[in-house]
Amino acid sequence: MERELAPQFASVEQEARAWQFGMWVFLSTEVLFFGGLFIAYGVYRFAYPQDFHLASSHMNVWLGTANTLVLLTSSLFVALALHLVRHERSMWATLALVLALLLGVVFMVFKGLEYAEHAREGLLPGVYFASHKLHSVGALQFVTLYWLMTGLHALHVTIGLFVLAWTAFQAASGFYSPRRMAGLEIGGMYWHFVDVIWVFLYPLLYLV
Amino acid sequence: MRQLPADEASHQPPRDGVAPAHSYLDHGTTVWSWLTTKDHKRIGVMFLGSVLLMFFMGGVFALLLRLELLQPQPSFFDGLTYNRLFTLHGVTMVWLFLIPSIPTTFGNFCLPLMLGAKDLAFPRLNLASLYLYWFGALVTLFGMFQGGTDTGWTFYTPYSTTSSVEVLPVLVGIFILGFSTILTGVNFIVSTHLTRAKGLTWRRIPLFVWTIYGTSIIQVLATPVLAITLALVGLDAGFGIGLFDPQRGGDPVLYQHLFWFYSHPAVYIMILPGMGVVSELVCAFARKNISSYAAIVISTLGIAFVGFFTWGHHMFVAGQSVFDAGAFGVLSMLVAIFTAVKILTWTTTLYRGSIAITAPFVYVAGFIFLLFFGGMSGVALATTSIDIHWHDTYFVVAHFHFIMVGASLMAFFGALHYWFPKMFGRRYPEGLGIGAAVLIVFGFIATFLPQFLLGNAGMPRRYFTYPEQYQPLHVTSTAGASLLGFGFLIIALYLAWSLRWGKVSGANPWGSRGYEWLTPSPPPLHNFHEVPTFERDVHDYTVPEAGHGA
Amino acid sequence: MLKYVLIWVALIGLTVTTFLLSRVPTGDWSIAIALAIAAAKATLIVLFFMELAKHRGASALALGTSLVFIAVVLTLALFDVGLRFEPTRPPGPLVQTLKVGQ
Amino acid sequence: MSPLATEAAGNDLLRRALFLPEQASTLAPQIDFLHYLIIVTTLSVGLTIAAAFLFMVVKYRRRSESDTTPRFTTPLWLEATYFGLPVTLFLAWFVIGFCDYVAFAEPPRDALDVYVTAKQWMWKFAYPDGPASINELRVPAGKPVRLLITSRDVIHSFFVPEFRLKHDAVPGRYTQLWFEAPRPGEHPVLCAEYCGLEHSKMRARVIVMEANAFQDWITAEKAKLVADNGLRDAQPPPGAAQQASLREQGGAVAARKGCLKCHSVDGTAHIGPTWRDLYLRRERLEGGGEVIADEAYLTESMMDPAARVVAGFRPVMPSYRGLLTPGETAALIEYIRALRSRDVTPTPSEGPVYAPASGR
Repeated sequence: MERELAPQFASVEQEARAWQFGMWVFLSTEVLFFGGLFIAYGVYRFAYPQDFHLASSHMNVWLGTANTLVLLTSSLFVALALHLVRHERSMWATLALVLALLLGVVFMVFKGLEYAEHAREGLLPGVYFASHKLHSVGALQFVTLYWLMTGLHALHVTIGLFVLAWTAFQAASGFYSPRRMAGLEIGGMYWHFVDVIWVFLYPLLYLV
Repeated sequence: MRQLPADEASHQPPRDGVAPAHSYLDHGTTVWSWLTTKDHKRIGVMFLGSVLLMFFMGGVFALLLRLELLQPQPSFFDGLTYNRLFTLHGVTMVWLFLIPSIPTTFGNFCLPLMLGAKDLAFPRLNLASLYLYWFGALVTLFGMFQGGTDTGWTFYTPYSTTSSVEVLPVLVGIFILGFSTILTGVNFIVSTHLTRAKGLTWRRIPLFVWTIYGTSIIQVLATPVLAITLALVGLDAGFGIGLFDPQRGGDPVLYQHLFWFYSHPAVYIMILPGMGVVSELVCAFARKNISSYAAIVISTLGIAFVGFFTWGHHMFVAGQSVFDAGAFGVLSMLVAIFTAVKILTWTTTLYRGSIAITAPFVYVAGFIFLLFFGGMSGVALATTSIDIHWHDTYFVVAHFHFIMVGASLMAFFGALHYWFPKMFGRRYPEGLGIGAAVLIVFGFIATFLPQFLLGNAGMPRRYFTYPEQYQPLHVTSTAGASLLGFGFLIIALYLAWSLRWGKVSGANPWGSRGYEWLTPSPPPLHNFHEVPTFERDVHDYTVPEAGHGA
Repeated sequence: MLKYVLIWVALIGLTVTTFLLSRVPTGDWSIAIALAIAAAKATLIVLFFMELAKHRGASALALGTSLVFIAVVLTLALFDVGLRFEPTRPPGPLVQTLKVGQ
Repeated sequence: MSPLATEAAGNDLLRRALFLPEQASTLAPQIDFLHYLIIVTTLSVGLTIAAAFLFMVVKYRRRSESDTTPRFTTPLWLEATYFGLPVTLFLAWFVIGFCDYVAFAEPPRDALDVYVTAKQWMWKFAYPDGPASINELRVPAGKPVRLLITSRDVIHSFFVPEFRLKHDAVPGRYTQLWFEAPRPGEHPVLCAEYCGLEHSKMRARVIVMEANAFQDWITAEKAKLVADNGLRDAQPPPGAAQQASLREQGGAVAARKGCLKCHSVDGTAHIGPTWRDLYLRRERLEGGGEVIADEAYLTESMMDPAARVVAGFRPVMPSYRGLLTPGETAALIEYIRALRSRDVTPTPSEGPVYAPASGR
């Protein structure tokens, strides 16, 4: 069931390239969307170096590290899914996508545990901040930024989970073929992008 | 202007010339067929109707403001209403009219025609963009009328986060509008890269397409920063996260950095497409190739990129460091040079041309003249020292109105007149058009020239009442504004009339050699009966061509 | 197949490295080291998982531009905060500590 | 006329033509000079372009509908001029302007410091050692003055058109601005950054006095202040200890009169609103409107609780009219005032602290 080519394109390859390129442009948008928060982080870190250092030591570095490994592995499965579709192994690709999806869920669960812990300790953003250990405005800004950055990231992970679920469904119903996999490609790109953002959040919020 | 019924342009018996047969306007004439269309031309027309409505609203708000400012003491409104009105005027004009104005209407309509493509790369995304625009506009206007935001369109913290009025719905609305802008931008960029017809190399792309391309780059890269910044303000105002709250260690100046990182390039979102329109119009009405294609393209991309690095010139007296003031000052000068190059190139294009005085050409002349003074006042503001005096006064108001109204709006109306036959297959009365155009240029000067002088005299902006010595200049300005309003009324009337009763235009009424005129006017559903091969450069008038000048 | 697994191994290795390095006192260099490792990881993901290496140059240009822009904004914003008139820098002389609880 | 007089006449003519106010600071003539330079250049270049444009429109007007035109591209030297000429001009202006800007940003070391506090919608000026005034800034002529500007609420901007100077007032921070007014006189101060309802009425004036007169004035002000302080010192002031005891009494009253059955002090909502952070909180009212929980509203709520009920609570509180003595009421209010938690200490309400602002 080959879908008919949209009239504005000369070939299927060109259409696929358009989707890829469109996704890259969209991801550049996303980079700047997160960029606003990274810039705020940079400026406040510069203004309150000690407070940031102190506050980041109150984060749960074990959960953070575990989550990094979980997301990286999930990314691997998505990359493998693409590879498998290219070699016409749709069922294996479906399995890889489901595994990626499950790891994404694990990430969200860990994140939820972390959030609950912070809420208990009063490490909450803005007016809700009520920690007994941290008393500086710099630490408050760190905690606020922590919630904003991980919150926005978690929102993206959630969207990514839906995307993965959709691609897994498509793969299971045998929609993808080596000639028709633009949807899977750009869905996968989105998931990897979410991973890339986390790769930067992890050291900034947990390690230094 | 209301939305166009689909059938008007084609179901009339021909008066002279041949009635356009089977244009995009008569493939399905139901409202439903318009609302579900994926045709870039119809989406462009629907955008045109929408932004014109927004322009009308913003214009009414502006006239109300000018009316209030006739007297130094409160006369028609109370202070709060006035503050809400200027916010409403700013938000409507910036996000609901100027930002989408030329790209979503003429860009949407002409880009595929100029590229020899059958549609944009992602037609469904294009329709989504329209719906997001409508939805965002509704939310924004609902927020404005319901909550009555009084922060000005700049939403400076901590005023916006501590003000007792509701700002959240407006921010949500602008956030949604941002998505509409981004999707349009992505669509245009990809279309320019990947849907060009055979023979249309990068060195042949029409100048209007170049500016739409440059604009899209800005839209795609600047809008997300605005989105996140306004989201942060919204979270602060609604839930007290306090990222910019000085009492919690936040930095209000950081807000200004982030806000202007979007909002300064946003000025170029508004003016770049206008520059593209003028490049087309100068060539078409001087019957002349552009005197330097490279200069225009380079300056377009230069503006698109360097325009990102000048935002700090909005903060010369905001507590920013002296080093940054210097850096931003120099970078602002660089952007101004690109504009200067464009103005000189357009003027040179007239040399040995064959110039026709038409309504679009009057707008072009107005555009160049007003852009020159708008740009030069911008240069003066960027010298840092005089900005200390002018910052936040009417001088700044006059400066950006020269750019946004004087230039952008002139280009918008120039484009509207130039492409009106392309879109609807009919012509407007030329004499009336020229008259209205002249009226608008002079009305504009009468409105905003006094505001330069007001700024010199020290009148701060966003003032509900003012010291009495400023009154005469305010009265002059209001008189000019009413002249402007009158001019726009005339245009609205004759264009509405022409939709139904205008002379049938034929494929190429201007004898233009822009690529978009290679297809019938109005174009057929898939743009071309036969895709042109683009053998000659755009706007090449060196050889006579049969059938032109009809 | 093997290629992807090798990249994954490299990514995990880098994660463990950055984690272990954060336990070692590296002073002012810690953030630079952590960010360099993060950049290396991101490059691997972008080039091979997201297949930028195979895509057209325009895609890399789009991504590169966005990164350059962030770098420029951050630099200029830091130059601003760092070089401002002293009492204008955050938090300013009038806000010092946060009083929490009783 | 001598060249100096010619220059002064030219300055005056241009200044009036451009509607500029008088030049009342030492920086103003410099800033205006650049202004004149730019406007004269701009107008002449603009007129040249307009003339060229018009000339070509007439000379190359369309003769027939099917005209062809020769292909013409700008020669390289012309394009270089298009680029080079504006570059030179703009950068030259920038250099002139930026030198003035740097001068504006760096106050002389011997400047007189005045602390300026902006709030919605007034200006407060405070001098070292105490004297202060509202909406009236007195400064000596011929002596540099540095203003250290801050704000108590939102961003304002201190603007004196006749000095050609302005600077934003940022809450929580100090920004600085300096000027030297050569002649005595009076100049209006405006707020240039939009700050809310009365933004346009937030005006003050600078009174430039002869140096001697200023010295006399400031000495007299200080003397007045010392006299006032002496008076206060004579009687035991309501000191901190006394306030603390009042607060304790308030806590006891709250327990005794049963207030704490319905009002918590730990931030949780109970039958009534919590008292923690209640003082000066902005509360939405049942049935619309807002109120700031100040002393007046707190007293009213004790005596006539049903009058204005906070949104989300039922009007079940009995009136305590006659059940609380004035002393007990005051103690309760003092107790509520003290129940502040997460808030950062607000900026001092009595003007800024006179720590020497470093970073000159």
